Amino acid sequence: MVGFDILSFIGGIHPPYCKESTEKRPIERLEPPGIVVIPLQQHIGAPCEAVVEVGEKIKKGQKIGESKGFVGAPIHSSVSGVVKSISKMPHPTLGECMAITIENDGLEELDNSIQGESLDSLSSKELIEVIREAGIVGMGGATFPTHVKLSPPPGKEIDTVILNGAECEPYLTTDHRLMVEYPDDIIYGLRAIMKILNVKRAYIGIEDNKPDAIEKMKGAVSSYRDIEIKVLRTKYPQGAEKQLIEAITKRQVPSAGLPMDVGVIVNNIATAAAISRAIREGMPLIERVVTVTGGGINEPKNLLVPIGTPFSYIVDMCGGFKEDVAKVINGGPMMGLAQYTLDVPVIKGTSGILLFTSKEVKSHEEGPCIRCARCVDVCPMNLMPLMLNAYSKNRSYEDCGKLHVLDCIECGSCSYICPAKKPLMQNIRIAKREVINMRKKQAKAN
Amino acid sequence: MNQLIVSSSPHINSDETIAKIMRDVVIALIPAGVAGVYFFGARALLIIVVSVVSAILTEWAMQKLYKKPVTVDDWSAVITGILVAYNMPPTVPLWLPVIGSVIAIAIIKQAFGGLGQNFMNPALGARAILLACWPVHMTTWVAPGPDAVSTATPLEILKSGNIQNGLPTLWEAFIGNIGGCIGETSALALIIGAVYLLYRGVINWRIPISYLGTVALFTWIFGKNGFFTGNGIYNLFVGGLILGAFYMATDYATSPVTPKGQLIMGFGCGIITSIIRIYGGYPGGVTYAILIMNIVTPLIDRYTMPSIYGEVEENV
Amino acid sequence: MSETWTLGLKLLIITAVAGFILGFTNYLTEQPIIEQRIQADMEARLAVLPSAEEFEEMQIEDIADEKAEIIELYTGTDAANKIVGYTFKVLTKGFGGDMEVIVGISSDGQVDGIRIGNHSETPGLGANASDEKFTEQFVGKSVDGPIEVRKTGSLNENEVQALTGATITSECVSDAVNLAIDYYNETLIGRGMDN
Amino acid sequence: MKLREVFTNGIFKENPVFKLVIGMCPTIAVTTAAINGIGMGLATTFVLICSNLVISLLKDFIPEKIRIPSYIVIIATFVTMVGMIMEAYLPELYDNLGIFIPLIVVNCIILARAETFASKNPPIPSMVDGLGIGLGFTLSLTILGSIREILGSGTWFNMQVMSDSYEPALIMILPAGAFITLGILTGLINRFTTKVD
Repeated sequence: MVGFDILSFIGGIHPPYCKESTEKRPIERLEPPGIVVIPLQQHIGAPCEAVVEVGEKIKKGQKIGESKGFVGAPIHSSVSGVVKSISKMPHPTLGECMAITIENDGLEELDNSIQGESLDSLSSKELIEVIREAGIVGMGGATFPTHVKLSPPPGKEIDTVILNGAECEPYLTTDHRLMVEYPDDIIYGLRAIMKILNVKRAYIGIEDNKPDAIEKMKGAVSSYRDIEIKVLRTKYPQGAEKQLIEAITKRQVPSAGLPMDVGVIVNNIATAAAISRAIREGMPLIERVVTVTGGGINEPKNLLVPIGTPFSYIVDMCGGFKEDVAKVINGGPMMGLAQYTLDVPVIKGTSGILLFTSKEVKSHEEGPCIRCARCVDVCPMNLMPLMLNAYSKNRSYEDCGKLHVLDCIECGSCSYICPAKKPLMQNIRIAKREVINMRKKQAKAN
Repeated sequence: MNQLIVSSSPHINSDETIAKIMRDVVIALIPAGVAGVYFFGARALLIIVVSVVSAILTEWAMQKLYKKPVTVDDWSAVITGILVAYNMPPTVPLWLPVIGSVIAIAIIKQAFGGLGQNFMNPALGARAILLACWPVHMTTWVAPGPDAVSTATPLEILKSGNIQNGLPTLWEAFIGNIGGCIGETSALALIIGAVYLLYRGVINWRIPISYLGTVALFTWIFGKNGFFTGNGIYNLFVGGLILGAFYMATDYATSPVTPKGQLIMGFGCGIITSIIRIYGGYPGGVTYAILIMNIVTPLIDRYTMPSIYGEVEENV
Repeated sequence: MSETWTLGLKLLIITAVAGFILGFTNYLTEQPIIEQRIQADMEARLAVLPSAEEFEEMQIEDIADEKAEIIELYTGTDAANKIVGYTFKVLTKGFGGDMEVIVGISSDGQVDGIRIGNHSETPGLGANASDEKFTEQFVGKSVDGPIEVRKTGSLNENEVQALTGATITSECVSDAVNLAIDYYNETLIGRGMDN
Repeated sequence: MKLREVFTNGIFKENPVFKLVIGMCPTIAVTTAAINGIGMGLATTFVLICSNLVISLLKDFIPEKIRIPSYIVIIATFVTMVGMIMEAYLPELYDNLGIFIPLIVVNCIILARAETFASKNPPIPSMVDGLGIGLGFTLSLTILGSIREILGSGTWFNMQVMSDSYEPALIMILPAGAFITLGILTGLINRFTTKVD
């Protein structure tokens, strides 16, 4: 591969990628657990309300939660069985959330509503309805309802669709494996998106550390002239929406703007695959691929996991954990959330489960800022992390706002690179929250 | 299973630490020290050792006094000690490096909050104070070699205008066979260390290159005998310019963090150095150039904030 | 009476009283101050020409070269009213600004002494010119030729050692002395310099 | 307020140099030697006592509207007197303090005390206040001058106090040395006299 063909952005970091232990392992289907815990909120937006009752017998793929608002996605059962309870349970990103606990009867009875269709027989309006009904959300971790994303407000001209196959988070290999094993599903989903948006141009961006995936995807798109594979430099955060768009289209999403402001819509590889299944098989989003890895697990794997499977069950099925597990993360090491218990279930946005041993969790003493400017150099948004950090610690949130703290994409590059081991990301996140609160209060006052 | 650690992302960190960065700087400074000892003899080594030891002791004492954690193992005091010594003539009495290190660490570094908080380069600040206190000691030069014959530095010769009177050749100036401070004598050794620093990513090219480029350009344009008669290249290798450009103007705490600001820092240092060299009362101006730019660094940072991602388009 | 008048009158009273008090003080101190000045000048002249007892000012006009200017010239006489030498007050440009040098040249053709008057040289460097260690070097120098300043090495007959770190100041002092020597040779005893 | 309090107030609690940080011009300029500090301090004290007394006596006579010009005239009169007397009888000190004597007129310490104290208090406390503030000023200047003279010249009141091998730190008798010494002294004094809340 020639260097100048490889696309990228300015800034960013090169963490050790640590993908060796799982990138060659095919996706295995996980034996469904005896009990699944399906949270009623797995997306950005208003939580769903349960449409089943305790004791009710339900089938696999049956809708068990429905959202009221437009920004929301219904929730389906990933097993057949009996509803045991509807109560507050641990949640990997919210701490705690109402969830439906279902006892699996092991029969795998499919719900009657599940029927396949074909792309050609459906109008774009019907396609959006299919995607909504299937409860599909962005599966890269943001969990924004996909049907909302695919319904741009009138006046926004969309001319490009990008599928995000960068997978720049270290350790994670779910998108990688999907691209190697299910390239046709991904292309089918992408064609559905293109049809919905009536777009004639699509790109799939893949980092150059996944040559096998690039190969496979190139083969899969060979018959489509309007879809192009774009090779990206392996660099974090290459998969961040704005950085991805700039690398591929050279368009810069304006500050506080959305990709659609520059005529682009970005979807995850896994989301495209889920759309494909929803159309072809009628199967709602009830399972997803999860990378289980890290020094703390005995057998690292890529697993196809029913939504609602508790982390503890998955760990058991991967040969259990090594003794000194010190940290469990939902998602990747850069942006994922540390968990306080293994009782949390897999949700639609869980791309990985990382188990770190105490050796991997280096605890560093925080030193003084020496103004080395490494954080300024790596920030993909051209922010000044060292100043945001100082202002945040000083509670000068107004100054943080002036320095555009809200543009931070929370990629964590600054914290990663900091030689003084300052928790820059954490303090910036606090500042973001405070600035948003302040702006809300101001808006109210006006 | 143990209690799980819950902390904010990211959950991995780079291996780089303050101590590693500082240690790299110390490593990069070694060739210049070797050259200094080679040209000026064991006394130069003694001065370096005295200076470093007093810098470390002062750091320890000040941190004890302020009841702060003692961080003498982060190598930063070692750097300051080395630089204090490098900025002295090899003939100074031994109490001078001791006082220099105490001023640098106690007053300029620790009194203002310690590592990262100093408002000017500690070693250069100390040099400026020593120069004001004991000008005779600080400006008595000897020629390289065992006899310690007193001499003038190339810059002093240039300033006095008698260049036919024993101005060293460009090559002698480059390898360091000239009178001057211990650490600044050999441009060659300093550049070897600088290449190491650039390779390790400890410093970037912006400040040193813009600094050196500006000096070369201006001393060439505004020569003694009219426009475009100066010897810009020669000016690069004499005086403390190379030492200052690579090791002191790039000091993190006292130089801008923004890319544009770093260029301005180098350019400003270059202009001030050139003005002092060409028109000023002192032969060399690196110390004051860097100190002045140190002081305006917060201002530079403030006015050179990079436009954030997507800001340009927003205004269109 | 309007307010303006009141204010004016009161201020007038205050300033009038102040003026009166100052006038009285001036009356008391005028004489001592003049005496002080005469005394100080006298001491300075005596210091550079110890053999004299009386001094008499000579009227001179515009004696200057590009480096210095003679602003006062006195003839020194001994008890027998015989001229024993001359004292010059020379103004020269130092490193930090104007600098006064008082030079005494005796009738037997040598510098009898110099003194540094008002100056604004750098303390510790140029200001060391006032030290006896420096000024005494000039004593006894012949007026046959100009006095030179030397930075390093051994000194010749007509040379003085420069102040460490203050060459410019040292040269200014010698410039001043040389102007006095010049004037002494050319005008006072009417012979040209050798070179 | 008792007279004793008025007196000590000026020396410690409201020390013009280290606490109020006023009168910086003479503080920086003349403290190259201890004797200069004392001379300047005492000259200022004299002016301060006299002007405080006179202003206190005249406080009912001087109308509000022209009080500033009146104070300045009174202060200037005393300063000029001090200058003349000093030149006549203490010529050497006069040479050293030179241009700073006339500048006492605009030393804000004097105008400040006239405005804040003498114009509101009877004559005796006003004189005591002038004495206290003046001595506080003298004390500060002498301390500064002593430190600078000892470190910068190796002498104290022109007596050799450091051994011959001591090499004076030139910067201490340069203006920069005044700023450094003043900064460090002010910091230390406030560190030990101010109670942190």
